[in-house]
Amino acid sequence: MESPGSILPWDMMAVAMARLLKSGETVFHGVASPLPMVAILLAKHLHAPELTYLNITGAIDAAPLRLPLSTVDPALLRGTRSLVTLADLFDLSARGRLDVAFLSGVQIDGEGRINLSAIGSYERPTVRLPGGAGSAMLMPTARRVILWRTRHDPRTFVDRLDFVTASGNVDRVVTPLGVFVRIDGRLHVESLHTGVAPEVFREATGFAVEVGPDTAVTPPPSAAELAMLRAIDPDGVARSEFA
Amino acid sequence: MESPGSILPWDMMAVAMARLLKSGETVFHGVASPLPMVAILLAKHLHAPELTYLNITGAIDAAPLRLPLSTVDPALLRGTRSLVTLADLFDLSARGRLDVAFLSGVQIDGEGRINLSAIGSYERPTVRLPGGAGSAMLMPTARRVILWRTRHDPRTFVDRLDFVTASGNVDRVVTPLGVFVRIDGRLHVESLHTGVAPEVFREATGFAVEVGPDTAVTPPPSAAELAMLRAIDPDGVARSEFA
Amino acid sequence: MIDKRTSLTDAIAPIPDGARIALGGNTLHRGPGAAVHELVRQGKRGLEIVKTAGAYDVDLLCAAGCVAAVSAGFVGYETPFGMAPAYRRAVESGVVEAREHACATVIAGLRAAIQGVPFMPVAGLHGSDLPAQRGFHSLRDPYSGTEVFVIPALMPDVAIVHVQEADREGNGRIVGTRFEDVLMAQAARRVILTAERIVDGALFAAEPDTVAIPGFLTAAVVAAPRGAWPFSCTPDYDYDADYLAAWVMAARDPDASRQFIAERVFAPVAAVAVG
Amino acid sequence: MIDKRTSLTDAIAPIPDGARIALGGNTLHRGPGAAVHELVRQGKRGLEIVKTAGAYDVDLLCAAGCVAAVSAGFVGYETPFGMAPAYRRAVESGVVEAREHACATVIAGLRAAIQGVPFMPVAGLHGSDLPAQRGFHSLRDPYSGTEVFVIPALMPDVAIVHVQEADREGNGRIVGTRFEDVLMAQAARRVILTAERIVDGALFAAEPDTVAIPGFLTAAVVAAPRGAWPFSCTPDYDYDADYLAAWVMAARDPDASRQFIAERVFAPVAAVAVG
Repeated sequence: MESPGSILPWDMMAVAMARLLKSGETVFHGVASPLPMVAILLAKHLHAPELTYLNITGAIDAAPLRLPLSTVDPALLRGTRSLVTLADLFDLSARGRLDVAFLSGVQIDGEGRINLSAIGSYERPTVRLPGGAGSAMLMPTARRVILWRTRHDPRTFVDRLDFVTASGNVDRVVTPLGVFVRIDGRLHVESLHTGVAPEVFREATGFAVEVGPDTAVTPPPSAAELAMLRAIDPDGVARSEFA
Repeated sequence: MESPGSILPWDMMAVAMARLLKSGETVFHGVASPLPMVAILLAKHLHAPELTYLNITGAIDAAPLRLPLSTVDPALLRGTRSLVTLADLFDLSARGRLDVAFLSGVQIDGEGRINLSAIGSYERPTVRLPGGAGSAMLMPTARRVILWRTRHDPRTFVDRLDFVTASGNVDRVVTPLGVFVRIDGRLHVESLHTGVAPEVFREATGFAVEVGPDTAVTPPPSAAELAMLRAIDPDGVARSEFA
Repeated sequence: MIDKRTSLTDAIAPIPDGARIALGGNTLHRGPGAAVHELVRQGKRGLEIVKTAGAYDVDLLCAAGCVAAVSAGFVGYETPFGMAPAYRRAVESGVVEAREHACATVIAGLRAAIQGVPFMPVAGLHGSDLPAQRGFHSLRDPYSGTEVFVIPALMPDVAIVHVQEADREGNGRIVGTRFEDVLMAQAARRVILTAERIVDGALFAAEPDTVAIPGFLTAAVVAAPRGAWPFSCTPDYDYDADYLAAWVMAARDPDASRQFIAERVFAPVAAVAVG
Repeated sequence: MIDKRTSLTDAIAPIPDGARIALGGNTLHRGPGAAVHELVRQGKRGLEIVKTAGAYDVDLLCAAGCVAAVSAGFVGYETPFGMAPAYRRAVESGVVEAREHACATVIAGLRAAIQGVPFMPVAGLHGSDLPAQRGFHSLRDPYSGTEVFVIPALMPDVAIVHVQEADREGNGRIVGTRFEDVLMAQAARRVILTAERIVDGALFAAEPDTVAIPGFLTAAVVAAPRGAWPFSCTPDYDYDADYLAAWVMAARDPDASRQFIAERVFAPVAAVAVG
């Protein structure tokens, strides 16, 4: 087992995200989502064998031979016994039958709302972002939304979004520094990852958070978790999000 | 060639219906539609080789080995190169891309509206009819609707429907006695079949029609039409509607 | 993965009286015949049947007193056997409510349920008495100002679909026409598959396009060889014309239909299955 | 039946400036690469591109000055290559209008077009600034009184879809994920298929479930081996990572992107096709 000091942020995030999934749940990730892809497969191989794994390829519970960098890749079709469409998956969420959606934001505010549209003014932005993909529809309709973001700084976790791309049923937010939980519509610090000082977390967060010496520490990846993670993602696709 | 005096009503109807179809058109029939099925195949083998033949099986341009009595029968799938759904076909009509729909009515009025719902009061009918299937949606959206009905009597062609199941773009109505054409929202007699006297037609029709010695006569089936009809429908499925 | 196989009895038993049940297939084809017989044998009452075009299923359930309402676009046996006598009688006598639809509005109602929206706009219906009769509203399009009819969501409590092949996880392969089966399975709270054959689902991975019903939608799978009977099931068997002719004859008379049901539906399943 | 085969040049030529064009595929996969290059070579202007999740297609067309507006839920190269530089620059400078959608609202708009209705209700969008920004209205459900957002119909003038196999009549077989290609083909006024291989359509009769695009929807079929390149095309080839990396690098600079397009898009098709 690797020592706690050597915990790699992508490993910690993948494991923390995987732990949030429960067996029997129906879980979706969209485009540009290596960490959710890895986390879902990890959960499925560990504590949640009866997860139903859905993604934009329309595969159900695919068993990829290799993990692709693109999370719409045909590699994710392997072994599927039926093929649905993205429209079917949005519908599933719309009628309340999608348990978990993984989403992200370039900006995330203290209510767990996200901006994937534009930095600066919307009409003539400083940065035109890629757009929210399915977020505006999934975030209010999926039973639980888990946000993840590989950057944790005040430009990402902001007090005020430049544009609200989507808002909704956020449950947790996982970052390289820790985990937020949403209670009564506000993000609260649930745990800090090993080695993250409370003041580092606070200063990295652009909205007010309560964090201190009593804040819980995210349990580091266990040997079993790390071993399975290495087996599922030998090429380090999860790490690609940190490039 | 059979002599004009021996023209069988199902042959005359099938041929008259086939002649109304033009090559290149997209044509649909629904359930309980042997005559349209035969007429479409006949037209496709004669003057309209580029008809696109659609039916509830979702087959496109199927080439059945035998004609089924049920016009939703899997026999109608033979040779199709793709499979669509009934929903797709309704959508096709809804967006104005269905050229012709064959429909029928237990009652038909002078505007070409139909009743397939109930005889007597709607709530406690004397006769509960099967229902209009797709009619209420197809009749206003298909570019042309061809009605056919194997009974031509005053109980069928009525002045007033007990219930308007559907109303819309009726172009022609083909019966054992002749052909109506709809002009300015009213059915007019276009032609009488061979041997049908004007007064017979008038008395069989429950709404007022102009018909007399000058009314055109439907050209009887040609030798080529009859030969192809026998080849397509050797078992006389078209006749089954007269049982 | 979860093994969802169960007996027909156990699959049907949890359906409560008054349930809204969507039945797969169309007129004489690939209806879930065995499951319909089991509904009759279990004496379900007050059901609402959802179907685009029904025949023996709707007719038999009406004859057996299982039905309160039928939401369908068409009920009849097409040209081979004509009108549905027991359905007719039940509606004419006021025992069953005909919630008449255009087939397209059944589809619209299912689509609304699938898409998690309260209504679905439809083209057509203009000039029909159906919207007034059924209370279908229209709305003004906020973009163009045109009026469009909107059909309320139609969410079945249960969809019962007969497929040629299923695996134990509830993936269902349909050979040939899917009819409205996929829409029903997506729209329903609970999906019961009956299958001619239970097969190794690994085989489906070679041709997932043919697997119409994804297993994660399915609650129960029942091995039901000849389970569409007396409906057809491509390519295994045609509809049973002799049986249906005998039923339609019996269905014209209440006593005869009761006797028919007692002898041929309540008879041992094995005897029925050989038809 | 009608032989709909034509050259890529002749298939693309009738598309007028200002057309609304839906492009099949998703991010790096099975986009109609050859057709996109032909749009650039023919110097189309003022196009509105419709896509759920676009990448090289949208980015290149923006760089080449073909685009007035992009109606999409996402434009980017995912993790491998990140944001779309030319698209970004075009929107940030006000040359291209980002008609931002949720992917689900692209689908809703296509569905409305397919179903011949002026709008499509959608679940979700609550709490998003998108409806206000895009002018998406809400309506009160006449049955329950709840408010629901409605998306206006989005009917493409043309849909361009790359398939693995097509026959001369325009039936298109898609191997693997269909993305929104079928919806686009149904919604569009005109469908252009490009295909890796033109095959004998009689072969499709053995597996019609795999034929995603029925021929009667198709206006033109183009034999285009490697016609998705630089997108992937299962199982024939993966996306061209080297090419895309070079493009994304070039796309960051207007001059470099112009030079790239001159050398690699306007270069002889044969040279491009071997990529």
